[in-house]
Amino acid sequence: MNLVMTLGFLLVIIGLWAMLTQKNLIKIIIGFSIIDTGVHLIIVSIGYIKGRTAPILDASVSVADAANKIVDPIPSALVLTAIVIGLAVTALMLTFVIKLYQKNKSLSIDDYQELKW
Amino acid sequence: MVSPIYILILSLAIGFLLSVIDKTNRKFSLTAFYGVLTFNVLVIADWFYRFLFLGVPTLTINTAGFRAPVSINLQLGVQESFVLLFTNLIGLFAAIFLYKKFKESNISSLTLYLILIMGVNGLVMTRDLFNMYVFLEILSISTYSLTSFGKTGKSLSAGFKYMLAGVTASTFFLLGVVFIYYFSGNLNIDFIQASQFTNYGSIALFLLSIAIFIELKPFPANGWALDVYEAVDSGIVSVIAVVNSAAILFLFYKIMPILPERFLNVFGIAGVITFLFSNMLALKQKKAKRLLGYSSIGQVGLLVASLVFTANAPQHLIYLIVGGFFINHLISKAGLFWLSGIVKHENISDWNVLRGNRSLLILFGIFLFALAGIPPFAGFWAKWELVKLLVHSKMLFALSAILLGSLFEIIFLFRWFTLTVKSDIAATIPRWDASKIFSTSFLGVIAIFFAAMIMKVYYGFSLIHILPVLAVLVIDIIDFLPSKVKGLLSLLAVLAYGYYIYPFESNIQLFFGIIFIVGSAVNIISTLNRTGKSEGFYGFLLMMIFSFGNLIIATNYLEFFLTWEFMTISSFLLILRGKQAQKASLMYMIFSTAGAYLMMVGFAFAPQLMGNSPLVISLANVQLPLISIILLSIGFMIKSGSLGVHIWLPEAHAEAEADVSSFISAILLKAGVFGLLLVGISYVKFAPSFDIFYWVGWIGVLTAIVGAFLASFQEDAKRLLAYSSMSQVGYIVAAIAMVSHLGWVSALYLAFNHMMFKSALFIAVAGIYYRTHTRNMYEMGGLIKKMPLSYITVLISIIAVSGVPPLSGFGAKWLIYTAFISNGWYLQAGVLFFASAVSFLYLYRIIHSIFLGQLKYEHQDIKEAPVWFIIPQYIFLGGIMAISAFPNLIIKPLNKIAMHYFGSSIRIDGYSIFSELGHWDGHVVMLVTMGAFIVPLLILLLLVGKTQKVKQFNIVYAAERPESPQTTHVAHNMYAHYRKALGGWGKPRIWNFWHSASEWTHSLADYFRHIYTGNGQTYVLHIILYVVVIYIVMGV
Amino acid sequence: MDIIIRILYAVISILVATVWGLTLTGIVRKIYARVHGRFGPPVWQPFLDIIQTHSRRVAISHGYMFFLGPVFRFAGGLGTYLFIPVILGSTVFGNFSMGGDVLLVMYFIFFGQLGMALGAGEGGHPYSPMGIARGLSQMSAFEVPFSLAIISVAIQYHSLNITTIVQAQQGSILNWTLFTNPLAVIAAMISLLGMNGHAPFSIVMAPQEIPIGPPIEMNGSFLGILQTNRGLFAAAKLILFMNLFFGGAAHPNILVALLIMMIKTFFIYMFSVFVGASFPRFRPEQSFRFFLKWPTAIGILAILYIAYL
Amino acid sequence: MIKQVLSLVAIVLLAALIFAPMLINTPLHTSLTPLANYYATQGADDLGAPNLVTAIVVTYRGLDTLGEVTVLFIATAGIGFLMGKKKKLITPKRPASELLQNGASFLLPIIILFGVYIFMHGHLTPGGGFQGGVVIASGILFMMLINQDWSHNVFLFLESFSGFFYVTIGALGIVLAGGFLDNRILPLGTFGTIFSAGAIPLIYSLIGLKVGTELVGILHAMRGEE
Amino acid sequence: MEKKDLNEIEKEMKLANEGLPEKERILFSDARPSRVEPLNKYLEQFVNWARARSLWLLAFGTGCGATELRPLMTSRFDVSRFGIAGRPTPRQASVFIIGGYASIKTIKRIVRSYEQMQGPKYVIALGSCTINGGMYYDSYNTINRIDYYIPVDTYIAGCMPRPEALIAGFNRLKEKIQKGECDGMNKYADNFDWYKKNQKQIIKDWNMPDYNW
Repeated sequence: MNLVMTLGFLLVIIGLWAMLTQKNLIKIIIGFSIIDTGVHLIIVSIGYIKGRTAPILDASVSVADAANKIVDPIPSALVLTAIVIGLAVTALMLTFVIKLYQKNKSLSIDDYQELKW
Repeated sequence: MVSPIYILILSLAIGFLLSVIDKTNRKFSLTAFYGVLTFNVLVIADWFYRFLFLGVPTLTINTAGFRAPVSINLQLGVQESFVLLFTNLIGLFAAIFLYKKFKESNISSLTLYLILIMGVNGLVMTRDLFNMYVFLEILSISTYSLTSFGKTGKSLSAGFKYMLAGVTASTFFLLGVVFIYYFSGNLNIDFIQASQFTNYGSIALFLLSIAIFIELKPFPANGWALDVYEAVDSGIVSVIAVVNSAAILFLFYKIMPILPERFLNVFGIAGVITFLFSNMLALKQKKAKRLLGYSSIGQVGLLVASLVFTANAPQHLIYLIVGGFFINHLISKAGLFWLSGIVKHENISDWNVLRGNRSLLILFGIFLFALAGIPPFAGFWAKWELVKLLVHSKMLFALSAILLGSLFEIIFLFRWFTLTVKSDIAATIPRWDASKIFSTSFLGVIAIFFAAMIMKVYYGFSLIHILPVLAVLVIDIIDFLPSKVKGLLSLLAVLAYGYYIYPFESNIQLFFGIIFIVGSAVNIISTLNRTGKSEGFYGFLLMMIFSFGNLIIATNYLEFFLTWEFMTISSFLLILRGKQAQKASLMYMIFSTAGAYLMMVGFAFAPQLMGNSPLVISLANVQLPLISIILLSIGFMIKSGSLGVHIWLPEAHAEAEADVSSFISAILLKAGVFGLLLVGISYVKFAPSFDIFYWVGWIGVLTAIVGAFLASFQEDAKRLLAYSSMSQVGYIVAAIAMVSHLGWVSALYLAFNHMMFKSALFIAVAGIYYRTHTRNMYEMGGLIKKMPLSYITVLISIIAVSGVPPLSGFGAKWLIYTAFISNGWYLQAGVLFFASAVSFLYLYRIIHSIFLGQLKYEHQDIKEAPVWFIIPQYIFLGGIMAISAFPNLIIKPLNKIAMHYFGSSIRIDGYSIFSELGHWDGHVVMLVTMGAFIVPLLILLLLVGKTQKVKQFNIVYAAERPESPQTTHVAHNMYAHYRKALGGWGKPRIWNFWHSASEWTHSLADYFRHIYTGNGQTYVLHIILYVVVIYIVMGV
Repeated sequence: MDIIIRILYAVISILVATVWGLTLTGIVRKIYARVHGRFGPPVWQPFLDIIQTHSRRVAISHGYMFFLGPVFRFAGGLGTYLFIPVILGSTVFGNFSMGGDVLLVMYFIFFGQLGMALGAGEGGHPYSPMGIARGLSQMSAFEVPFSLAIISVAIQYHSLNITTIVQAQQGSILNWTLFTNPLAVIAAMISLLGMNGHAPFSIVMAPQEIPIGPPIEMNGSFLGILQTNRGLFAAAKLILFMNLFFGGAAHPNILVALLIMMIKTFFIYMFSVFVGASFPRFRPEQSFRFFLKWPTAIGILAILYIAYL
Repeated sequence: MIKQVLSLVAIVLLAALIFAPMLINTPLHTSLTPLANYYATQGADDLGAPNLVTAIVVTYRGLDTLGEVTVLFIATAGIGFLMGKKKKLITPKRPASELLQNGASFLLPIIILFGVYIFMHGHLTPGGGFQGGVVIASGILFMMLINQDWSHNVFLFLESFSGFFYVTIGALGIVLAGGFLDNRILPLGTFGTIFSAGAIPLIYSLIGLKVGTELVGILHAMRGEE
Repeated sequence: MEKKDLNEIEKEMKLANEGLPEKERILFSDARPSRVEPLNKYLEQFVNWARARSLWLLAFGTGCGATELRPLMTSRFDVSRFGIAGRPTPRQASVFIIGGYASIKTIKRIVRSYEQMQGPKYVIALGSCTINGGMYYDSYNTINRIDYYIPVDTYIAGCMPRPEALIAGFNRLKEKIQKGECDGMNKYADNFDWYKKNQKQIIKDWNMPDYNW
């Protein structure tokens, strides 16, 4: 139980609520963004070790001492990738919304139900 | 020997450069694009070959110069290369399929497509969980973008829903990955073990696996996928359905080792549920691509289930089952989606435009049959082995769900097929596109290649068992010949085939050999009347006849079942040739398939056979378990049209082409009889404690009586004969079920007799139909004057049916009643008496309505049936007369056959046959009858004086004259009073039952599919709820 | 030589049966008339009628099946009769019973029905098929109790052989099936009503609805043959019933045996005559339903009684 | 309404059954995992990059990064594909304000310079190709805001070739060093200096360029059209 | 030459059936009734004896003419003791009783029924109306004399004749039959054209063959 992860999960839940209840497409995408942010927080929190510093070997962190001084670098690397992917997905979703709005002049998700059953 | 990493490198390099290359010329970019795709295929094919045939060890590729888990590694083994080979192939051919579009569309589409294929390759090869996430995203994002390939509003909204679902799933995936890292300290699946996870840690595994599972579109969290399938361009959607699914499925396969068993079982069951429900919901679907979507989802569910269920099976079985389903799904789904791109019509009933192109129609058939698991395509073998496996591991619930799902699948696939082949062409025929046809044909070739490989290499079937398929191929090649030539060739082929299989190991085989082969050969003569080319007819006819023959020489369950399925499919196709046969053939196929599935399970329950002798012999020493007996009996009784499952029978008989009906009735039904006899042979020695055959016997006699009544109430001559067949086969079934000497003698006697008189009757009716162009008996009448030869056939035949002495029918009746009474089946004998009395009703009806009474104006100038119809009729009549006058010709051999299993209960003394109850001397009866006939005839000739021949209207008519032949001919609703007397018993309850079963299923399907509201948000909700539910069910 | 003697015997047997059958018909007509309070025609009237019909100068034929129909019918009657042993142990009246058992006889009954149906059908008159449809339907209905009774008898005597069945009933009147298996006899006697086609089961000939039904076009000698057959066929049926249920006819003296046969058949026939004289006609569906209800139930009881009690 | 209730139920269940146990049962690690430990102790020796995250991102998990770049790339391509070819860019009703114009022209070189700095020093300091690329793209955004038209082809070429070279350098790793994307095709140099850590600065620069141009591509694609 | 003659003769033997529409002609026999000679003397006497004792009636009653036929069947008069019985079809009947007036409409049915009976056949004209028109002698739509249209063997006069008279008439007929004097069938065949002419004069809507077999 740690604060960042709690916050992360909270954001995931908030984002999910937005995704599930908001009718506006943009808001749904915002919901996704919130989820994404939450997930990133969770990832970061996983790598965190109390009282340690960033995994950059410089004057304060010697190579020999690194193992005891730095936080886990792997989640940091992962979150970098995750952020970029999240960005790409968000951008693509927004583009879909733009196209959908251009075609149907509506931003409500309820107006896009012609395919069903 | 190029390292597979170059697939990624080259794809990316070219992908990045593609837009620049395109600035110069589209041709260059296209060349580069197709070059890379071909390169992928070649590299993987090379590796696949090495793994499979040269035994090269699995290849591991480390990146960044470090070993896993420090760096990401890729792995290429035989499984990976197998999956990749086919995904890349499909990718390449889908690209070829899309050639025209790629030529015209934005360069980005090429890039996206290339990267998509790259993503698939990476996803399959990588061993690192986070890397999987990255590749999954590459795959997803390129797919999301490509969904808008058609740039329609629908595809946009479908794409958006797809994205919503995709991001939800990938969120879970990401969470799963990082928590797995948290617990295991590792991201490489080779270094992760299930044991590293604490009780709560398995939540991480759950999140990972459920994310992948949702990507596999489980029911009901799969609405988004359906929308995508429906809306997106067919070329792209084939990639989504096949390539993407394959990659993700492989992903699932890769993580399977780290998942706890309880997860897998739940996923397996969820897969089964997906399969069942997807196929069920597809029943209501009219749109081709959405239908295929449902089917794809179902297939993937089945694949997941089979992956899970085969986990502990021997390696070669896993390959056959999972590989079989995989290949099957891949080829047929891609093929069908491509066809949908060629057809360009949304509604399945518009697919009949395919009839404009013969080879496309054949391809369509191949894909559909492959998808439906019809032999010889891969799905059939996979299903057979899966059923065996499930039975042995006692997973009966999953088994029945899978079979039910398969049945639903058969229903909608074959409905589609029959609609395509039969309905009137309304839509306009599109222009055929060469690149599309090329790609699609290629898949057909692969499907056939695989079928051949499995049959020849895996199972090692001898040529004789492949012969039915070869016959189709050969006849297809010489299909340009006129039908008479093909007919004669077929006749020769059947005779040669009969000669080839002739030396049988037992008499019972010889007996059925005569029924199947000689009967068919004589029946073929009637097909010689066909004019024109009759394209495709003789191929399937030969396939059916060879299947009959193969049934009796089958030495194990699989050979038998394979042959059985060949028989079913060929007869289905023959029935389908009838003008109005769409519904009838569909019903036949559904019932046959249901029966086949029961048989499949029944065989799976049966103990293994020893030795290499035909089933007829080897089954005698095998104790079939009760469940096996029940299932097999039901399966065979469906084929022989027993009460309750008979409703396919009249439809199929009536709607089939005139000369096909005789095959179906006279010979095909005997296949069911033969099957039941097989069960009986085991029953003789090892009767189970619960006497199931007692009830089979009851069903038999009830079939006899109900069939007789139904026949009496028909207006359609062929339906009447069909119900008559049902009734007669009911006798046979009951007699077999007695499992006594006399019972079997009478059953075989009746079977032989029925083959002859029913062939003769159907061919006679075929001749009449040929002349009158109607099957409604009340539209005929008085034809005795015009078609005396046909009349004599029908007369002799109906006497033989009715059991009136002195013809052979009486022998059957005498044997059967004696058998029943001495076996203690008294009430059953009473019912049979009733049935045989009722049979007079329909027999009189058919002969009177057609031949007697009033000749119609339009038939005044009608001629006798063509000689090709007359010849076989009289051959059969000759047979009937021969065994009537000399019953010993048949009784003695049959006695010997039955004595093989029982002690003899009859004594044959000269021409007399004595049973413990009574006696019968066919010869004396014949002589006395002749005498009793001739003497009154002479008396009459002596006394009659001047005889004035008059015409049909010279009748006393209450001092009036008849108005017209139509109003004077009493034929319509002839037994109305009987129907009235039967009251509520005359209601078509069984028909109503099946009808409402069908209605209910469709209504349920309609009800359930309303969960797919079309709202992307709801789909996300489905996913979340599904995750929660699965989580609870798994009890993580 | 043997064959000629056999044929000779058969001819004698047939003649006796035919004459007796026709006489019975005459007696029945007389009885009917007496019931009505009339004198009625002479007992030999059926013979006169047969001569009269045969002496028609012109006969109308609708085709070869029409021509052969009556022949079939008569052959059916002859065949039925010829496979029934009339008198136990008699060579003359033993007929060709070595040809088959009761099943053969039962199915030979159909032979004539079918032939007649075909012949009448070719006549082209609408009433013929109507009558035949009724007749066949009714036959299928009364065949049920009859066959159940036969099965019951077969179980009882463990034989389908008529001679064996008759033999088993010898000795005492109490050995008759009538007393040993009354349920079967009741069922069979009810179906005899249908077989004979007297009221209330006279739906085939039904003069007021479909004037005499199937043979409406029959005339001249065709009709004559049919009339002859009526006598023979009636006799055959009655003899079959006598054999199966009423102890048959057995006496060392052939004349006495014949007398026994005549008396027994007379009374069996009287049963259906009495019923016929006192009931109006059923509608077809009532008739079928009747046979499929009570007599069938009795027949099933007869089987259950014999087989399981 | 029922959907709202179901959503609530779903989320509550998800939170209560799945998220809560995970949250409660995953206390912070107190030491590095073996793998992280390896990176911490061996990373500097292996690759010569002080920033371990960069070492992981660019080399150890270089395939991820390549994939990540690809994701961005196909997102750009997808957006371009979706939005279609621009016929004519929209012209604003009124030109950008003078403040914006001047500010943008002033800030643009600085921003780009800053971006370049970030990705060049990716192996030494926090930041790297992605961050730098984003900074560069934000500079270009300014340009778009003041409606200064640059030929998009420049970015296109830049994007294509930076990606291509990235892959090529990666592939060179197979030939010259241990494997695909191995940074040791160039000498590792002095630890902690800018020209060290083998090909990492080079790769990160290419990534930075590529990310920047890709983001520009997205911005371009989303611009209004007449 | 000879052949042609034969054909012509055959053609003459056929009836034209001109009253029928073309397509119906094939449905009716076009044979002409011909004379059939009796058997040799003793045989004929024997069969005549039987014929006389087995009279099968076909009753044709219009108007009140047939009312007195019913009592004949009842216990009071009971003609069945003379071997007389009704038959429902002309095919099997040998005696044709025409009771009551014969209107233009019914004469067609009378002719048809008569022709459909198989010879030897006997006709009894019952009542005045049938014999000479009776009270309807000047009606516009009845015929006066039935024997212009079919040959009659016995006339039973009266209006109405009592059952006793009928029985007497039957006895008269029996006597005539036994003597071999009733040969209406051959008379009709011999004078076929004359009878037909008379019939066609009366019946305007002739929609049947010339001879109803």
